[in-house]
Amino acid sequence: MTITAPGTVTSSELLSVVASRELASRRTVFAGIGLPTLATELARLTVAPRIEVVYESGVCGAHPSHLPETIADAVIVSGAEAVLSMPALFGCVLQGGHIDVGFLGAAQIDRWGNLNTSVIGDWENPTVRLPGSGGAIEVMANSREVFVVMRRHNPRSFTGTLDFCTTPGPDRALAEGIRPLGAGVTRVITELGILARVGVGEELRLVAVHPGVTAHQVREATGWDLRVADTVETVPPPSEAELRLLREDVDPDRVYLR
Amino acid sequence: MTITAPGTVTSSELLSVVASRELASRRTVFAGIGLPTLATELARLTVAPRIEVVYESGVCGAHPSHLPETIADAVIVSGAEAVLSMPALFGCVLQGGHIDVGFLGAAQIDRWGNLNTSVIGDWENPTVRLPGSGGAIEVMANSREVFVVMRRHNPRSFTGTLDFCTTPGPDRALAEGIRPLGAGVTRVITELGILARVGVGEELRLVAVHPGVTAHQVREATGWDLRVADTVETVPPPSEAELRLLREDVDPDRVYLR
Amino acid sequence: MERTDTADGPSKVMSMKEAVAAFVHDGATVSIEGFTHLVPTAAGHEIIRQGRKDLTVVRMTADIVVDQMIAAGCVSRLVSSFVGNSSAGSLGELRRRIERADPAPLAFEEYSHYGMVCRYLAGSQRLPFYPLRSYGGSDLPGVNSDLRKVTSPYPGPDGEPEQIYVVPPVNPDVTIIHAQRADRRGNIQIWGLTGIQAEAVYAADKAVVVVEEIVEDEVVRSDPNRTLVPSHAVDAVVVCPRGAHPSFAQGYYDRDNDFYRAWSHISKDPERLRAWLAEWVYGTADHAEYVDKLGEDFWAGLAVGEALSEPVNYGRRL
Amino acid sequence: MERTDTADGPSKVMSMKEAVAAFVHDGATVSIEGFTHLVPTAAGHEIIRQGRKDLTVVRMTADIVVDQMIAAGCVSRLVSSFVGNSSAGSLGELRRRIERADPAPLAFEEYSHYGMVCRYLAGSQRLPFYPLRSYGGSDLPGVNSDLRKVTSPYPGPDGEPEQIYVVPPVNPDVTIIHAQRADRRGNIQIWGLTGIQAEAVYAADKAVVVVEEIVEDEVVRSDPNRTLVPSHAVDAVVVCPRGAHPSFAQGYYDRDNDFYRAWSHISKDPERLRAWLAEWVYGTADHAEYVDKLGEDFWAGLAVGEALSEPVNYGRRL
Repeated sequence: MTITAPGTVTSSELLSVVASRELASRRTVFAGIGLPTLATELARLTVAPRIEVVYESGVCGAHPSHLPETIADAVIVSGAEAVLSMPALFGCVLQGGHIDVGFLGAAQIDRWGNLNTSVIGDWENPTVRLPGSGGAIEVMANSREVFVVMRRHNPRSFTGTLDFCTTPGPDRALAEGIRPLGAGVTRVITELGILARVGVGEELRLVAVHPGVTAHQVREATGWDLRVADTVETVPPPSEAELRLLREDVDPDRVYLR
Repeated sequence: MTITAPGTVTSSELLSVVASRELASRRTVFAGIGLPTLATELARLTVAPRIEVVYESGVCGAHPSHLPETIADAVIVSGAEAVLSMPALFGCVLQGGHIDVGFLGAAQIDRWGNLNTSVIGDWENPTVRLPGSGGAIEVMANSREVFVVMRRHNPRSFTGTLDFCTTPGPDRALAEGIRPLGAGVTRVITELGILARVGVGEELRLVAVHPGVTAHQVREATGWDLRVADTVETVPPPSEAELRLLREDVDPDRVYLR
Repeated sequence: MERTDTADGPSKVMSMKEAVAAFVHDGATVSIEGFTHLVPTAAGHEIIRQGRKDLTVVRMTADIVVDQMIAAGCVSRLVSSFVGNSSAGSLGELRRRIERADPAPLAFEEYSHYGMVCRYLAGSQRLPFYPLRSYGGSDLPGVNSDLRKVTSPYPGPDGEPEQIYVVPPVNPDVTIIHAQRADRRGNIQIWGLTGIQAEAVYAADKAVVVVEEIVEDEVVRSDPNRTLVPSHAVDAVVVCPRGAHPSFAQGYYDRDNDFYRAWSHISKDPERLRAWLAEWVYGTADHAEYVDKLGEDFWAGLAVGEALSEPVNYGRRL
Repeated sequence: MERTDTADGPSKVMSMKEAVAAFVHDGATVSIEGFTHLVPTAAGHEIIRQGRKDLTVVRMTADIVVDQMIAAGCVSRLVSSFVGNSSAGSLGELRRRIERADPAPLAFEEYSHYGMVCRYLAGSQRLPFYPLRSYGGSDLPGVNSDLRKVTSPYPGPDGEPEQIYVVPPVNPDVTIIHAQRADRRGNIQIWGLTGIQAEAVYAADKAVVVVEEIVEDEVVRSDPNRTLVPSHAVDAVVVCPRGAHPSFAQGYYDRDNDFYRAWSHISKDPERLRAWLAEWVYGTADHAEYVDKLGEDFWAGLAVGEALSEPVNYGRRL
């Protein structure tokens, strides 16, 4: 557990707060465990009081007594509004088009928001075997938009060429004649700032930096020739109110606020 | 309600008893309401003690307190072993291949065991609009064999040419290149006797007659040139034990023993 | 009525009048599901009262409520897999329409039960089609051009290419179902026969759920597996006790088998059918009046006993 | 053990040893399901004890039990959509096999979660394929030739022909799942997360269900909607309390999150992994010994509270 000095904001806190703000006005979120949990729970207390988290495990409308440790934790089942089978969850809820925002992570992301979670190296003989898609391919194809939260922003993760495209954005799908439902990745939130794109045909662009970070630094940390918005905003630092809610109400035991 | 003189056997009783005997050694039966209910319940008390009835409404392992009035009667739900959704019932149980015998009725049947339950006359401008398939098309395509119980045996119902083929047997399906799971209709039980076929490529043949009925009579009552087995058995009349069970235990209120 | 918003979101509770006015429009495709159990009859009657026209009704078992809606002039097209009065006889109005276009024709799309189930599965899962092992050799594809075939990209059991029939999705403008209970925000719980209701709701653009009763959030949340449809898929919750009559609601009231038998006679005679609608639908302001008119003695005849489920433990770590 | 036949049919209750011996054969395709909840770990351990070889394991979330079975030399092929130790780290043995063929290669078929779900749906419904709106633009079809495309026979939203990916059915020789309770004939009740267990059972030729407890028929029949798998689809019922550890059983015991974290370290070191198997699997005669070895204090740490479902009424007419 990290002991946080008053006034110091950890990377987890920063990413959670920034991601929570992006959830304003969103209704249904498909979230994994960790930073997405923190972001969503904080959003519920701030910008999106009626947000509903849908978990890959089948839980809708969770009312957890503790911060869940996995997407299938018993604490999200007890007292939930509904628990669905996986065919219903993936078929009706996700593929059916009921998810506004899906949260995804990745080992590698490219300029179009395509993701690799399968291998580093060659698929047949990988240097590192990663866990694979899980439900990521379906979250990307069927959510209206996807947010990616990446702790590390460096050229190996933000790469010009994926070692393997596990989870394609809509541009790759359309090139194959398959029409996905949503816009793909619209926000990438990192320790350096925020990349954004609106939808098909558009690359990720740098739209905001954290205080003290320059556009040049972000471009250096990115493995492709990153486009920069005409006006790059500075992300307002986490407010006292946001930090207090996050630290005292959302994750008082610092399960994910590492 | 029919008042039955002792010693007199009604047509419903006869058909139920004969059908029940055919269920010997069968495990799972997909049954509608009426004569199939009587036949199955009697078989449970005689030749097939462990028979399981699966109802189109989703009920498996019913333990009804009363004889059900519909396939969705509350009395088959209370105390049942399982109630499934219709996708599970039709998809996993029926199409999945778990049904040994399906019971079907029809307005018209032809020599191959193809059935019409849609229209008398032309489909676009019918003389009589019948209820349609219900689940019959699926029962025929996916049960290992199908029993048909028909009260009336006459050339209009046993027809050379169906006005419309709602529910095809496997011969018609194979002619179109579609391979059904089961054998189609293997038994037709009527007030005159029993027609049977083994499977693909074979017509229905007269294999048994009720006492006092001749093969000639059955051929006259059939709208096609009915083949007759080399040896036509005489159906043993309902035994006292069978009748007692049927009248006293299965349907004491004579709900279906009209 | 319970219109108060809850801590977790807005109440979706509204009156039947409001729900039908808001979500059932002239010319709409309306799915009405409930397989013998939980037939949303009261909703059908309110559609009749409000005089909706030119509806396409999608319903696996087109039964009494559909015959009534057709007789009231609400329906121009029917999509169904069973057009009959259960095992109790015929639907007089439907047969006159189809057999003699009397007093007007009715367009009819004929399916089998599983064909309809698969249309809802495709609709709810946003699939372009759903495959099923039926229809080979049937005359139905000859009269329903939406029954089509696909060649599997995997070899069949004999190593040769394999063909299979498929059905297209159905995506109604609105689906109406009846349920035993819900919370105010529309988490819907059903037990006993659950049929195709969940998929019919997910397939639709809007969903209206009529319930026997609203319960507190804690009741629903004590048993989340019992929630057949989560609130995110529901647009209106209408409280309408006994709203499934003459169908039944397991644990609430039994099926009115006498009325099913009576309907074959009522519907056979157009005059009698009109008189029935005049008295029981147009002549009642809402379903509460219809229920009162039947009288308490009548309802006592449909009373059910008690057969409570054993509880299960959803407990989590301490 | 409860081996008595019941009035309605034969008991399917048998020991884990008997069930694995009867239904899991060398070279078989074995599906092991349970999505984080109700992972049939004890069954995996018995497969290890009996020294099964050359298995094809089908499992959406290949996690600790799969890593253990691979390490014990039981598995030659894996079909999965997530090969990781939940969010707690890596599977050491699996990574050594795939990254370095150390000590032997492992054939791997990679899917996404819904791809696996659809394979079970196709398998359970006896369909030649199942369509899904995934995989367009992914590199997965390039390394998995079973991901194929079909052209819909209905025009797409733009009026042009529409293509969609499909997956083939999976039909395991045997599916093994863990459940909270069953009756002696194998009517299986599960609550909390139900995952893909029902479809995995229906897709299989044989099904073994491990349960926390056998209950009387009346308990099951008091709540037939809770039966996830009816007895006609089940071949063996194995009573094995705490048999899902380190996974959890809602209402029975919590997840052992510490062990998940520990496994990343244990499995990273082949020596340590072998020692762990020697002590906890080969060194225990059965799961009862494993449970005893962990000790009552340990189990007290995974205890759960009580959160009982409110009953519903299944009452029928009087």
